[in-house]
Amino acid sequence: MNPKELIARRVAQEIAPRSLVNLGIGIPTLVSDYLDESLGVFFQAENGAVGMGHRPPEGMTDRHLTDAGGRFVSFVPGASTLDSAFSFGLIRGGHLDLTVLGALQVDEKGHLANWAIPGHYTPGMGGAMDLVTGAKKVIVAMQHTAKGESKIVPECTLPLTSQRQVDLIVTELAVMKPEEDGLHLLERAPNVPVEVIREMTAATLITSGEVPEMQLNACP
Amino acid sequence: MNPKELIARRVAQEIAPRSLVNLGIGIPTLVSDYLDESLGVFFQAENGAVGMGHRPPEGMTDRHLTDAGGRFVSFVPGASTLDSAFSFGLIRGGHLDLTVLGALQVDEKGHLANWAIPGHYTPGMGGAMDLVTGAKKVIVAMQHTAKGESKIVPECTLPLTSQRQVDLIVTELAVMKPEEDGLHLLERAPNVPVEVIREMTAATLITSGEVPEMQLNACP
Amino acid sequence: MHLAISVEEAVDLIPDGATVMLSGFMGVGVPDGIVHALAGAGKRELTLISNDTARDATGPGPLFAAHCVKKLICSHMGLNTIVQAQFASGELEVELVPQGTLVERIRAAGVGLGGILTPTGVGTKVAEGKEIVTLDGKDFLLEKPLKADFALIAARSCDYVGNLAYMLTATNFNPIMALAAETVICEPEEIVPVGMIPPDLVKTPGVLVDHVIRASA
Amino acid sequence: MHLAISVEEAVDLIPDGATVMLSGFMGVGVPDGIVHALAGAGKRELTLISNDTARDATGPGPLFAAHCVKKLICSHMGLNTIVQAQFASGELEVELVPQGTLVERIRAAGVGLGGILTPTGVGTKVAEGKEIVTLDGKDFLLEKPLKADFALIAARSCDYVGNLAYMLTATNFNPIMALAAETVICEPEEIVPVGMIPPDLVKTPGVLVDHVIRASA
Repeated sequence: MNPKELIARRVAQEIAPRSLVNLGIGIPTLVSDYLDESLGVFFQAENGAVGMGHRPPEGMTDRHLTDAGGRFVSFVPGASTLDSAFSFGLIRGGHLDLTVLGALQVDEKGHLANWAIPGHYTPGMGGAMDLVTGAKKVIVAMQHTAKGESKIVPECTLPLTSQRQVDLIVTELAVMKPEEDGLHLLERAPNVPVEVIREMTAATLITSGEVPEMQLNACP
Repeated sequence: MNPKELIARRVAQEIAPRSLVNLGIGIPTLVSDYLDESLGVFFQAENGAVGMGHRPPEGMTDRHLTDAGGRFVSFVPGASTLDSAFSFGLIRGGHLDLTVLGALQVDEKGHLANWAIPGHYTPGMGGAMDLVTGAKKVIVAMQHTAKGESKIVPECTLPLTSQRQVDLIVTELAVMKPEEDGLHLLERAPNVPVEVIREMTAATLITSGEVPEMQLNACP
Repeated sequence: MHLAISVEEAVDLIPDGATVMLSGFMGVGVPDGIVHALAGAGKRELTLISNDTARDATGPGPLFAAHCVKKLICSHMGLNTIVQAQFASGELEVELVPQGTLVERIRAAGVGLGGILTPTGVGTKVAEGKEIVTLDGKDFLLEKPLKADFALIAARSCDYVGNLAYMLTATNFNPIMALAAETVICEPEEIVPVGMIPPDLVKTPGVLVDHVIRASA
Repeated sequence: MHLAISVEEAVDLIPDGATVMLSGFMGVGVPDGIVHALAGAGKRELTLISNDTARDATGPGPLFAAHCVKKLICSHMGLNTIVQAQFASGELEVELVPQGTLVERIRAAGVGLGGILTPTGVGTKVAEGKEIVTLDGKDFLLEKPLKADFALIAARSCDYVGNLAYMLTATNFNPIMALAAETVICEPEEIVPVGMIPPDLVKTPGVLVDHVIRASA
């Protein structure tokens, strides 16, 4: 299983039936591929949709129906359109059950940085600050390292996205949860020893007892 | 001409072509009866409509189409529905060209009181505070006196509707305009001498030169 | 997906003392079935948030006639003689809120704003006890969000995931109140299959709606 | 009733140095005809308010390629290499605003609010220089209204009184920006006779729209 698929499969397990979910661009987008459709989950796109579906077949795309990345999508039955104020009303008003986002860095306190590398590249926060501040649950889904450097750090050095602590961090190596006393290592990827995870992680990881392997076989 | 018709006819002259107008309950409602339909004026109802028309014929009413008083109305071609937030967004955002309201009192400074008589009757302000604060132009249309007492007073004794000064006051006796230096008497009703108006008015009225009669004959 | 429940089941969800938003404007766009059932069940000590109190027997009227309401937050109560009498006798506590401020306070709660600044009410009784914020020389009232335990709303059409469509001036407060309560209960005129309401006509996405009242048999 | 004008006439209305809101999201729901005409006319020193900058040749892209923009207020500019280069060189001044805050600031201007309180951005760079208001122990940023001289918007359908209907995710910022500018210019895909857009489908009442672009012959 490639790293991105592993992350997406594990995140998919966190999605509750009938919840409203926003998936960020990149790895988070893949999560919907591993979700049981009978769960009745609605995907929100911050550009103004509840009930986004997959890309339609060639010849059936329409330029009025796109996701937050500007890509063609479809609507599932029961979908609805929102203007931007209503769309962010859902996000900021606590109506979004879950957002899954990528990150440049996450730290031991669960703080997230994902919108600027000062002096190098400043894409802007788009809807990320609203999503992280407003969603009921925030999951970071990202690769554990970038260019060999750990993306999980003692304290973010990049500009923060929110002062709100994220709920869960899922990488191709581990599942981690920020708590009051620090960052807990909850699960490890199949066949990855805890020592390897610690080595690849700049932040201090707290463990209590045996760290179980991710259980991925239940996914569709 | 009865007093209410006179007031409504005079107010109708103040309405600009293609403007968006909100008419309050009572005398203001009558204004639309004296307006040339070719002017293309749109009437707003604060319960959520732009483009309200007259009461439909018997048998053609619908309980989903009512004015702010809960009465059956129709829509003119080009009408639209608004929710309450959008409706008051138009009112408070400065998109309403004119509101015409009744009043319990208006004073020399142009302050209006129309929502409570403490200890006697407190209907509430409904949308009046928003209308008076937000509309581009505010006209008070009311009878000059109530139970023999002048409704135009030196200073309102009833709770104010807004600190915003109204633009014009039209009664069956006179047209008055609040200015920096006080309340100016601009026009008198046909055959009503200035002395009679002064006698019926508790507030001080400023005149400069001859006070002309209202010109009502141009109305439809 | 969303459970269609009976009006009796809906009433059972709402305890005495609850804060209840009720949609509608002068009796139009009100979930009348729930109102009558609540009044019939003899609920007590409700805090009611409603634009107006319509007339004695319309809109929220039956709730006052049955003495269900302890506190009323509204913009207008001039045409309901029972409300006027209960207000005069002190039975009913009333907070009057300008209509535009009322809808923005409800919206603020629904969309996660901590408050809004509005010029409406500055220099009037409405300003009493409120913080004034001066920006660029202009005074504004700081108005706080208003939310409820329950929003009881009406819709023209509803599907089985709770998507709602409204009709003409029966829309009014419904889509805004649907954002601002812990539990949202809708009484639609009809329930249609999923997918029958075009996405651009849905004014309240079903994710906001907790329960839908099915027509009694 | 509203004058349908040509795209050239629309461009002539907009002077150098104007503050212009441009609707759309990643190039969807953008009035592309006006954008290209503005770029072609070589406008200078514009302040542009737009959710994002799409890609080099889409959405507002042509305005940057033609060096029309002095200041940009947006939430995202990561996929437009021209914008990134102009930002890096200092040619382009940029104010980054969280998307939800951006749309609420525009709405606040449009509906007459003096400002809004939002938790988004508290404890981040976005809070720098802004007033913090603490209510019931929670911190909020006081965000101010954002308005423009011109709003350039797109719609699916428009009638001759300026009523607008939008389609699916091409709706985005269009109805909000239509509230918040001195002059609103719409580029619809079609102009239909008055009365052809059902009242419940009109998302922008024509009273908000000043000019409509007619299709070129």
